[in-house]
Amino acid sequence: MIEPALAPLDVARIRADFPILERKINGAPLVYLDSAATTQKPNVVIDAIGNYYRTSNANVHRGVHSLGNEATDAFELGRRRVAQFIDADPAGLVFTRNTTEALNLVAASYAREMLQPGDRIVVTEMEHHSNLVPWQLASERAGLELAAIRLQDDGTLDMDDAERLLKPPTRLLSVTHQSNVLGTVNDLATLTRLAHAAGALVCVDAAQSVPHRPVSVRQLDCDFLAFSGHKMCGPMGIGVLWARPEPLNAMPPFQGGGSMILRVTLQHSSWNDVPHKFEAGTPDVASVVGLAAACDYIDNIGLTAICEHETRLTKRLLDVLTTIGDIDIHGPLDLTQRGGCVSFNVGNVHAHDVGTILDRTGIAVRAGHHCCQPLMQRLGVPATTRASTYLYTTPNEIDALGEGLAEVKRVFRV
Amino acid sequence: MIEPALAPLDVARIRADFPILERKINGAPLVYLDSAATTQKPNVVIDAIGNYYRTSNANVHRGVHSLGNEATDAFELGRRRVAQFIDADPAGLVFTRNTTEALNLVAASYAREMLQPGDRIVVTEMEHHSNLVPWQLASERAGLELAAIRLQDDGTLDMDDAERLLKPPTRLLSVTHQSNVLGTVNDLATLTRLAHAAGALVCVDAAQSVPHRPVSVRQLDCDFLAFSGHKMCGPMGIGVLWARPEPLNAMPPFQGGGSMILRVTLQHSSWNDVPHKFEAGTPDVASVVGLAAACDYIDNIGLTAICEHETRLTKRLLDVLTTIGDIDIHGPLDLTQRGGCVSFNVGNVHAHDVGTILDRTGIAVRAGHHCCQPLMQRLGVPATTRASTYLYTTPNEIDALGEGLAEVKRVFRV
Amino acid sequence: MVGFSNTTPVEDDLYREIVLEHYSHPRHRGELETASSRVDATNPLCGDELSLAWRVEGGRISGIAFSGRGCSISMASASMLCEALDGQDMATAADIAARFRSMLLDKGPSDGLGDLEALRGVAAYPVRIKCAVLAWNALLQELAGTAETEP
Amino acid sequence: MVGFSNTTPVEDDLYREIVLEHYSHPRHRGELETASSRVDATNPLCGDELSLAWRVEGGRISGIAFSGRGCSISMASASMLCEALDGQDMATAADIAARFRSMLLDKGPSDGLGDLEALRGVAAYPVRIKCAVLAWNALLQELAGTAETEP
Ligand SMILES: Cc1ncc(COP(=O)(O)O)c(C=O)c1O
Ligand SMILES: Cc1ncc(COP(=O)(O)O)c(C=O)c1O
Repeated sequence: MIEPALAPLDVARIRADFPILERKINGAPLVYLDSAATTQKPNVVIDAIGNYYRTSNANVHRGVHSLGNEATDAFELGRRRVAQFIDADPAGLVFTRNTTEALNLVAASYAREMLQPGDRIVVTEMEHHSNLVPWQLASERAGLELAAIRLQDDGTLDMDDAERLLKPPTRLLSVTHQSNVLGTVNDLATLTRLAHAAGALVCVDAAQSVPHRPVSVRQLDCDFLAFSGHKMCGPMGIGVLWARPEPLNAMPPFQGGGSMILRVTLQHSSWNDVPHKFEAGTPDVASVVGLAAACDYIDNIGLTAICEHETRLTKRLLDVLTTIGDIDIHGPLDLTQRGGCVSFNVGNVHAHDVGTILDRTGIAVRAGHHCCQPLMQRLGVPATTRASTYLYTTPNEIDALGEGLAEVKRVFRV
Repeated sequence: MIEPALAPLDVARIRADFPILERKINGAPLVYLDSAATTQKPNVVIDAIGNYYRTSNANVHRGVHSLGNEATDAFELGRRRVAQFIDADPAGLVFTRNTTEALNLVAASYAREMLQPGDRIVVTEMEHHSNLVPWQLASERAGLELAAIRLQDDGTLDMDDAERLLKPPTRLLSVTHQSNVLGTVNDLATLTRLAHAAGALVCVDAAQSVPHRPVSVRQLDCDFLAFSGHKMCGPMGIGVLWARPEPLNAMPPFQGGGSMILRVTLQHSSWNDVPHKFEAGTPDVASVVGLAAACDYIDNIGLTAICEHETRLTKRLLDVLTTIGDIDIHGPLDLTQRGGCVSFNVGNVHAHDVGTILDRTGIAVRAGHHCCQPLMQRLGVPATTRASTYLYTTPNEIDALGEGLAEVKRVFRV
Repeated sequence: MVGFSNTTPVEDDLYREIVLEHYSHPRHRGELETASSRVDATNPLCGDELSLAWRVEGGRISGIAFSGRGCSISMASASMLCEALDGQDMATAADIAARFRSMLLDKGPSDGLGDLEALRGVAAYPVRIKCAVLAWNALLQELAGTAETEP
Repeated sequence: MVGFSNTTPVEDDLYREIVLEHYSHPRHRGELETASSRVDATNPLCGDELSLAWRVEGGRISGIAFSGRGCSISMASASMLCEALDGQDMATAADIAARFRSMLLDKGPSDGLGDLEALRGVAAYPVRIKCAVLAWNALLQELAGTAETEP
């Protein structure tokens, strides 16, 4: 049975929801191909933040007055809405600043506090610094071993190496769902099976997957999952750690302060229930409200449709890059193995020069190490140029990128 | 020479800047006397956030494209603006989520990592849980001693006890500038002199002072200072840790991830310069922009004028409470020793009942332990009612509170 | 004269006479030395603290008491709980508890709840509902726990 | 024909001929075994890495070289730096560095800067200024350090 293809996105209508897309950059219309770094925000999200401050702003969980109650309701409804977005129980959903903080929370309260010297943590060669440095800090301080699953030349993980490493004394695998450089979507089903069979927990860096494809923590069967609001049409300053109840209940607090306590004396304290135990101090209620609005916005359009749209764009992007010539594409070319974020190098032109020339005609791409220095070393390049798409990206913008790259070749005589 | 009194604030004009103040609560106009928990936001702050998302949103510190550059400029200009607000060098200004995270940063990266077993940390009996629990966590984990300066019955610190405790092996004093329950403004000059003479550093919880009176870290001569944007007309989700360069440079990172690194390999990393070393992951640029707008807004009105306004309101509030009778006021009555936040109990009516009755006529006060359980124990009450003022508070609102409290007495036959 | 003259104040919808009466003169307050069940409940955000203890003999509650401190609603509710459940068989006790919760959380009917009906007004004060159900939740939790461990 | 015919492209304001020429054929690239000063510079956010080494004899730079990798602007700037400073006395070297920085950061005059003037266009690209001044900042930092430790 063939799945009926979804109707293509009405991108023109979607674009009208994003006021920044009307901007001109250096006299040209903005072509925003940097959504993997942060996405733009639709009016409904911007307005949700403003409306919260204009009508219901108060501190939460602490008061008997009506505004405090409205703010608390908005906050906890937001928690439920975001949990629903990843098919999770809200009791396991902890709000953090971003993916980075979510991963640091697991590294500090689980790896550093609950693992034993000699235990091993496994990551991969394609990890973002945010899914590497926290484990380095925890490993150094708690005497843990840190190992990385090797990458194959096609930009996918070496599953033999995974099998070798996902054995005792491995206690935790922390792996990205989708690479922010290569676009590779990792085979989490196999990795999770191997890790769990070895008695290790699985932490998923979902910063690049939750915004772009349907993600269910129940189906993934992972133990921890981290992502950022700002990469999914939501506000900056809000991220999520979801965790299964067993590790979450057992873990000691991450930060101490208001809201996370049950009873406090000058010398000792006891802790509130999860998820509150991990949310110290005044939370960013406005951003939670904004993130819930982003979930509504995305779900109204449909993640499956968004994912199909991005696949079509990625196909066009790969075609354009191949047609131009003298371009090294990093990461898999098979569209079933990747998402809509493509890194490449133009001849031996430095990525910054590529980025600057593109910016002169309004095209925003990322150029640099993308917070993946070990991956750059593995690829043997100092930096790459990365173009990344989202629901508001049009085929014309991909073509504009092609023209810009032709100009790069002209200027640098590649 | 008598200081010329400043012109009183034009509160009617100020109130027009705060859209939420037009709200009705249970049919009555909102009387917001809970600014110590979080303040309301003027249009300029709400609009600054919206405008950022509508025109310049991008990730920072990572790109060569124009939007990325605009966002980075906005972020770093925001840092300079906020540093100026507390008379500080921006290189020592670290953005955090809130006061709580700022204090946890010092507890984790300074106390836990740099102090030795047996070293002593000193706090006070009036601290907010956010300035107590982080030190408990660090002390337990690093074998430190934790002691608290006693409170006198008038709600001020026992300076003899301070002198006794601020001796070796004390290495750090962490103290609130202004109590969020008692309103007490502590004598930081003396405390800092004693601590520094003993070779201890001084960390100031300025959550309740920076929003309400001019604060200069140079004049305070402290080593660390923490505060929250949401308590000073700014957005939620953004706070500040300022620190002197010596401890800040010496401290290991707090969280690992993007932006805080210099060079990363799979096994080891080195760190970026301060303040970036302490800012892992995508920061909340929009909230920094909003906080900078809040600094402008407050400075345009003038902190000295705001402080005088609050002093006048506090005088009226203390008079009203005294006139009503059967009310226990906690904290100093001398206006030179306190700020505009007053806690009290009405007969033996529970604070929640007080809060509920006031809320029925639109009056929002806080009722509970105010995240100060040890102080509640010291005061011998389970909870207090707290009324707190800000630049938009009017004398009429104080009078409305008085009427509400008379109704409390009537219902409960006090 | 009910609801007619405006010189007689209409009764407060939340702080009904009978609620305030239970608050100032709580029934069954104290310790129950011979308790067969005992349970603590706290509301960490408010600071309410409550202990409930009861004795079951021949399938009936033959003694019940509470102690603790908190707001008028949580204390009056605990006092009324003790009065309503003392002497009841366990099935009836559980049924009353379920109907009381339903009255507050789902605005369900209050028939046959007696004095407890006086707490109906709390339903209009969302933040106070957790005060009113504090003792009841503790009771139901303990009953559920007992039910599970007994065959 | 300058600026006249639109068949001859106007020179790129950033990637001037001479800049690209220094980038593809850098001068003084390599190691300087007999260096008296050596300094490293990195731009962590871009990944640019650069080493600069020079030898001072009789108050003059008698040899200078750079190595490293980075974008065209940082590499061309380092190449031009070496060419401009080789053989200069220390005061002149510092003066050229200061004027180069001023040209980019304060849009100051470029008289007498020779080839370096070709980098003036960078001033219009704020994010790239740090690429252009990378080698120069390293040099000035080292000179300042030396000045402080020498009487
Ligand atoms: C795969 C991946 N992990 C982690 C992060 C870190 O996200 P944030 O900066 O929002 O913490 C990013 C984005 O920067 C990412 O792409
Ligand atoms: C004195 C004091 N310290 C710390 C805090 C904690 O602030 P935040 O919740 O913004 O981290 C507060 C406010 O809640 C406070 O009043």
